[in-house]
Amino acid sequence: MEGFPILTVLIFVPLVGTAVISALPARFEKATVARNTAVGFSLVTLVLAAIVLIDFDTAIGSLQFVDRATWIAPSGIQWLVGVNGISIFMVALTAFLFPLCFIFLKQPEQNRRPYFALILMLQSGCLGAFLAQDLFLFFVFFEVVLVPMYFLIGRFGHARAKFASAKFFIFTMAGSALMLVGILAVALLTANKTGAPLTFDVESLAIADALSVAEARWVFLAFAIGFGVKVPLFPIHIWLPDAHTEAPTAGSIILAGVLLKLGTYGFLRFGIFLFPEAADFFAPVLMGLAVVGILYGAVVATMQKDLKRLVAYSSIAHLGFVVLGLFALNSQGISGAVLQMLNHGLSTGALFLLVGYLYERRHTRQISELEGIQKVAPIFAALFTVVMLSSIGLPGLNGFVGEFLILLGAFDAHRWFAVVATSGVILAAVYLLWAYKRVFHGPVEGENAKTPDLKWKERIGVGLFIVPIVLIGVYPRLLLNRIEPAVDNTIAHIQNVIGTEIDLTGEHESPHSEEGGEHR
Amino acid sequence: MSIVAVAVSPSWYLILSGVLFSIGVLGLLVRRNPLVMFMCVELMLNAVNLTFVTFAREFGHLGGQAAVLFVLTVAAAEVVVGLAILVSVLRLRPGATADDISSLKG
Amino acid sequence: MAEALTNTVWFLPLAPLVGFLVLVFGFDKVFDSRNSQKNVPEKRIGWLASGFVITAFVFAVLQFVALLSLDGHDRAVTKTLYSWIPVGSLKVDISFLVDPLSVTMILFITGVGALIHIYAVYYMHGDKDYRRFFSYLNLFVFSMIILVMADNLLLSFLGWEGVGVCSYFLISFWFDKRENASAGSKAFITNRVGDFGFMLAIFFTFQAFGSLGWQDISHGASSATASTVSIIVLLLMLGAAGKSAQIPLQVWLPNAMAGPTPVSALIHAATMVTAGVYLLVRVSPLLEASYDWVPQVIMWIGLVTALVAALSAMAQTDIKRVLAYSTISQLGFMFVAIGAGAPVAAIFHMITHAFFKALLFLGAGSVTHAMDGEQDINKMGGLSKHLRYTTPLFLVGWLAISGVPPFSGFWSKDEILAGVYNNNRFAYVLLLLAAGVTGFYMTRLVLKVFFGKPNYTHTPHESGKGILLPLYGLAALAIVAGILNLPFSKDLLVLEHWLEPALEGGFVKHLSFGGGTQWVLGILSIIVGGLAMFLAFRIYHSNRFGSIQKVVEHQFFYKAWHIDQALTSFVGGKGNRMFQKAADFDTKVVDGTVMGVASNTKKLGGVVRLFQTGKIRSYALWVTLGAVALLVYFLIRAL
Amino acid sequence: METAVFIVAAIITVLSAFGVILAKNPVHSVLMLMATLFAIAVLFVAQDAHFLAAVQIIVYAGAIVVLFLFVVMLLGVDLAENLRVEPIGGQRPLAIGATVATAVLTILLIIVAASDSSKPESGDLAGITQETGNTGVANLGRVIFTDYVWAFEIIAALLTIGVIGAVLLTRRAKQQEVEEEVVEKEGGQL
Repeated sequence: MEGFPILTVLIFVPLVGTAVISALPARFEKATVARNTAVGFSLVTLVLAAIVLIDFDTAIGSLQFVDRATWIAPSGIQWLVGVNGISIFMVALTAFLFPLCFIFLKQPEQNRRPYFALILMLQSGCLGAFLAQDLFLFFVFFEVVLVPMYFLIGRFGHARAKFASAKFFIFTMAGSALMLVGILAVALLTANKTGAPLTFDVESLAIADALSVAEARWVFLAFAIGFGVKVPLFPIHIWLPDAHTEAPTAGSIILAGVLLKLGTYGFLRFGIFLFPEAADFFAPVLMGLAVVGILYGAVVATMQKDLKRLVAYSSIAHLGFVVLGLFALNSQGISGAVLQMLNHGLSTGALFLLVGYLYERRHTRQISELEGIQKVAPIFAALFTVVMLSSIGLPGLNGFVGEFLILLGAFDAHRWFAVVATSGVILAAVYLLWAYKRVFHGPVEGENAKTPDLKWKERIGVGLFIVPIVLIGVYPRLLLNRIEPAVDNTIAHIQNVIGTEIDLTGEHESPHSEEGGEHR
Repeated sequence: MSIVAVAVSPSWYLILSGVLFSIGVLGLLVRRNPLVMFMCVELMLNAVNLTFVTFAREFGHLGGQAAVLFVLTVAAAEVVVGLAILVSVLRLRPGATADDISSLKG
Repeated sequence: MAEALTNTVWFLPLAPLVGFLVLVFGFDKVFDSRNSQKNVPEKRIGWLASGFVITAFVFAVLQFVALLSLDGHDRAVTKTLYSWIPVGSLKVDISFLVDPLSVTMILFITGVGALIHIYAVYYMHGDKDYRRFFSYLNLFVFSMIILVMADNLLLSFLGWEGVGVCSYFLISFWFDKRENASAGSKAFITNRVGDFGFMLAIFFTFQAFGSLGWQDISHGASSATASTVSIIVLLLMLGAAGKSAQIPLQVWLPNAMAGPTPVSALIHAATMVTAGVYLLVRVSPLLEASYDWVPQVIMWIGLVTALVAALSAMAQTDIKRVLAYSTISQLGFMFVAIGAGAPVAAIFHMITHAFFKALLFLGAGSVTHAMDGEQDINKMGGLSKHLRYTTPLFLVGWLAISGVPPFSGFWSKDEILAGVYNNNRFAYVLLLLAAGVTGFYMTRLVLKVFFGKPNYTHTPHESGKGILLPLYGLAALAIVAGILNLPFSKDLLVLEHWLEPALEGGFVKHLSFGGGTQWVLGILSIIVGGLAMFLAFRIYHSNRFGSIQKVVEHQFFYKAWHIDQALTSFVGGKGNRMFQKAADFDTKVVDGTVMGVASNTKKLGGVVRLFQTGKIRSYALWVTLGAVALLVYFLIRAL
Repeated sequence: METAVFIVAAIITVLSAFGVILAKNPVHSVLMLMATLFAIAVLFVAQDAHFLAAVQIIVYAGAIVVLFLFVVMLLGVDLAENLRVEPIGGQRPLAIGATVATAVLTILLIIVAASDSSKPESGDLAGITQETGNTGVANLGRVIFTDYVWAFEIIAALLTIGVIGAVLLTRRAKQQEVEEEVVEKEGGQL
C-alpha cells in the first residue's frame, strides 16, 4: 500500500463511474445496466474505504494516507487529501450508504442514466469534501456536492421538488459564499502576517494561527454561517424539511446521512480547528442555538402530518446534539459528536429508507391515512421499532452512546445547556412514539390492510443498517478507539492556542493592532 | 473679420465634435427608421474621430490618427453586419420601425 | 469456589438474551404458532422461554451460594466483561456487581419471573402473537437482570431503559385497540420524564465523583458536598418516581393494566416498578450524605402516594385497576421506608409485595379467565362456589396484603411502620391510615368478587393446572416470606444481617425504642387493619353504612383525585396547542421570513423588468442619461 | 486661414448633421450624411491629417455611404415615418433634454479643461507633420505596422468576419426553412 494514492483513487472511482454511465448509449435506458454499473463502482469504493479503515493506524491522531500535489501553483492551492480518526468514519459512512441506495431502492422509471450518474458524482464530491485537507479544495468539493443534489431533488423528487431544490440550492449557496470569503481571508491574512507563501493547507494555517483575535472571530463567523446552513442550525434550518420531503428516498438518505455531516464535520475540522479561540468565544451562542434546535426540532416534529417531514425535523434535533457536543470543546463532547454524526446517518438513513418503503406500498406519507400497519406487516414494524428506538436514544443502541457523551461533555462545559438539552430526550420519545402509535398501532382497515410486509431484499437492506446500530450501541469502543486520538489531537491544539491567547492577551494584542495599521 | 483673425484653438474642434455627437444622439433617440438611426451612429463615430485627430495634433502623437483608422474599419464592419441584419429583418417584416422589433422585451 | 461461581454470573443475563434471540430469529417452522393448527409449537415456545428464565434463576441461586461462602465484608464481587464507553476520563465498563443486595433482587426477580412465565404459557394460550409475547418477556428479564446487577449507574440505566421499552411493548401488546396503544406510549413517555432526572443525576455524579461505579459513589459520598449530593438524590428520586409510579408521575400505571395479566403481575407489580426502590437503596450512602430534608422529601412523596393511591383503589370497579392502585400505594410504603431510614424494611416489603401482589394479579387473571375476560367487579360475585382453587389462593394474597399475621405482609409492613414511628409520629399516623385503607379496599374486592350474589348468567369454570401451579408457589411464599426478617430477636433478622455489607455507610436509622414499643405498634396496626376490614365487611357483605359507601366510591376517588384527568387535559389541550403554535411559528414566521425575502426579490425583479421594454431607443435613452450623469461627475471633479 | 476653414466647415457639418436627422426621406438623410463626411474630411485636412481625410472620403463617403444608399433604395424608400408622433411616452422630451445636457456639459467640460494651463508632455513619437515637413503618411504607416500591428491584424480579421457574417445573414434561406421560421415566429408571438 505504501505510496499508492488510495484516497485520491477513492475520490475518483465514483467520478469515473459517472463518466461511464453518462457515456452509456440510450438503448440501455430501460435495462438495469446503469444500475449495475453504479453498484459496481460504489462497491469498489466501499472496498477501498474498507481497506483504508483496516489499514488505519488507531494509535495516531494526525492525518494518515496523505497525498499531496500542487494544483494551482500561483495561489498555493494544493491537491491535499488525508484522513484522520474523525473523517475516516464519515468516509466509511459515505462509502456504506451509497451502494445501499443503489441496491435496495427502486430505480426511477425514466432518466435512469442521469439518476445514477448524478448520485455517483455526489458520492465523489462527499468523499472529496471529507478527505480534503486544503481549504480551497474542500470548498470546491463542498460546492460540487450541491450540483448533483440539486438535480437529484429537482428532477427525481415529489410534487414540489423544483421549489424545494431551488430553496436548498440558494440557502446553501448563500452560506458557502460567506465561507469562501472566510477561506480567502484566512489564507491571505496568514500569508500577509507570517510572510510565508500563500497556502490553503489546513494544518499549516492552524499551526501558524496568525490572525488577531478580532479577525479570527469575524472569519469564524463567516465559516459558522456557511456550515450552520448545512447542519442546519435553528433559524436557518428551513430549507431542510422541504428538501427532505420532496427528495426521492435515495436523496433523503444521502442528504441526512452524508450532506448534513459536511456542516458538522466542517465545524470541527475547519471552524474549531482553525479558530479555537473564536470557537470558544462563540461556543455559548452556538450551543444555545443547538439547544434551541434540539427542543424546537422535536416540538415541531411532533406536530407534523407528513411522516417524512417528521423525520426531517427530527434531523434538526439530532444535529443540534452534534453541534452541542462539538462546542463543548472537550473530549467527551467532541467524541460523542463525531459518533453521533455517524449514528444519525445510520438511524435517520434507515428511517428514511423505511418511510420510502412505506410510501412505495401505500403511496402516501400522511400519518392520518395510515393505521394498524403492524398487524399486516409485523416485520416492517419490528425493524421500524428498532430504528426508532435507536433514534430515541435507547441505551444499548447506537444513539444513546453518542447522545450521552455529548450531554456529559456539554454538562462539563456549560451545565445549563446540557440540562435543557436533556429534556430533548423526553421530546424525542414523544414525537416518534406518537407517530409510531398512529401509523403502526390501532385497528387495520381498508387500504392499510393490504399493505404487504417487507420482502427479503428489503429486510436485508434495513438489516444492514441495524447491524451497526446494535454493534455501536453494545461495543462503541470499535469506533471510539479510532476517534479518540484524533479528538485528543484537536483538543490539544485548541488548548495550546487558547492557552497562549489567554496567557499573552496583553502582549498579544498590541503587535496585532500595529500590523493591522500597516495594511491600511 | 476679427473672428477669422483669431487662431483656432483645439477647443473649437472639440466643441464642434461635441455638438456633432449630440446631434447624432438626438437622431438616434428620436428617429424610428432603423436606417436613419444607423446614420446617426455614423455621425457619432465621426464626432469621435474628429476628437481623435484633434488630440493627435495637440499632443503630437500619431496614436490618435491610428485609432481613427481603426474606428473607420470597425465602422465599416459594423455597417456591413448591421445592414445585413436590417435587410434580413426587413425582409421578414417589411416596413418595420425600430420600435416594432421588441421581441426581447423582459 | 466462590470465584468460580461468580464467574458464572454472565450466564444470568445470557440465558434470557439467548431466549430472546432464539425467539426472534428462530425458524418459523419450529416456532411460529400462527402457521400451525396444533398447539405443540405454542407450548414449545412458552416452555423454551420459561426454561431460559429458570436457567437464570439457577444461576442466581449459584451467585447466592457463592456469596454465602464468603465472609460478610467480602461479599461484593465485581466482574468486568469489557470496557463499554471509555472516553477521556470517563470509563464505563460492562461489569456486574455481585453483592447481597443485587443477589437478593435477582433471586426474587428470576424466581417470580419463572413462575409467571409458566403461568403465561397457559394463560396466553391461543393468542396469535404468542411468540412475540414471550420474546418480549425474555427481553424484559434480561434487562431487569442488567438493571440490578450493573456495577455502575450507566449500565444500570441501560437496564432501566430496557425494562421501560419492554413495558411499552407489552402494555401495547394488543395494539389493535387504540387505548392499549396509547397506554403503552403514555407509560414510556412518563417514564422518560423520570429518565430525564436519571440522566442529569448521571452527569452530576460523574462531575462530583469522576466515576459512575456504585462502589466509588458509596465511598466518595461522605467527602462530596451536601448540596451536590442532594441534587443527585433528588434527581434520582425523579427517575425512581417515574419508574415506580410515585406522585406526580404515577399516572401511567393504572393505564398499564391494558397489557396481558402476566405482564401486569411481572412488570407492573413484582419487578420493574420496584426498580426505583432498588435504585434509592443502592445509593443509600448518598442519602446519608445529603441534607437532612432530602430523605424527608422522599418519605413524604411516598406517604402522599400511598394515601392517595389507597384512597383511589377503594373506589375502582375494574379488578386490575384496584390492584394497580394498590401497587402504587404499596410502592409508596417502600419509599416511605427509604425516606425514614429503613432501607431493609423497603427491600423486605419489596420482596413480600412481589410475592403477594403477583399472586393477586395472577389470581385476578384466573378470575377474568373464568369470567371470559370480564374485569368489572360489579359483574362478578359469588365466585367462590365456582373457583374452588383460585378462591383460597386469592384469599392468601388478601390476608398478606391486608397485614394479617402471620402472613408475610404483616411483618414487612410493620417494619416500615416502626421505622416511620421512629422518624416522625405524624407520618406514622398517616401511614397507619393508609395501611387501614389497604385492608378496606382489599376486603371490598374479595367480597365483591368471591362472595355475595352472582351478577352473571353463565357458569364460570376453574382454570387449568398450569395456571394454578404457579399460584400455589406464590401463595406459599406469600405466607412464609415473613420469616426472612422477624423482629423478635436479633438472630431472626436474617435479611438485615444479609444486607448489612451492601448498606454500609447508607442512610439507616436504628430504632430508638425497644421490643415493647414494637409489640404495641404491631398490635395497633392489627387493630386498625382489623377495624378497616370489619367496616368493609359490614358495608359490602351486610350492606350497612350506605352513606359511607357513597363517600368511599365517590367519583373523586374513582377518578383517582382527577390527577390523571387534569394532566391529560393539559397535554391534550394547552400542551398540544403550544406545540402547534411552535409548528405554526416554523411555517409562518421562520419559513415566512425566508419566503418573504424571496417574494420581495421577485417583486423587485418585476419592477426592474419594466425597464426592459425591448425597444432599442429607450435603452439608448438610458445610456444617454448615464452618459449625462458621467459628464456631470467629470465636470464636478474638474471644477 | 485655418480659422476661416474651420468656421465654414463647422457650419456645413452642423447643418448637414441636422439635415441627416431631420430629413423625412431616408435618401435625403444619406445625402446629408455624405455632406457631413466631406466637411469632416476638410477638418481633417485642416489638422494635417491628410491621409485620414483621403480615407474618409474614399472609404466613408465612397463605400459606406453608397452601401447605405443601396440599402435605402432596396428597402426603405417608402419607410417614411411620422415624426409628429412618438410612440414611447416621454421619450422625446427626455431625449431632447438629455441631448442638450450632453452638448452643454461637454462644452463646459472642454472649456474648463482648456482653461487648465498644465498640458501633458508631448509624445516621444515624432509624428508631427510640421517638424518632419511631410504629410505624415509614412510615419502613420510606421506606427500602425509597429506599435499597433496586433490591433491592425485583429481589425483585419474583424473585417473578414464581418463580411462572412453579412453574407451569412443575408443569404436567402431555402423556401422550406423560411416557412418554418415564419411559423415559428408567429407561433412564438401567439
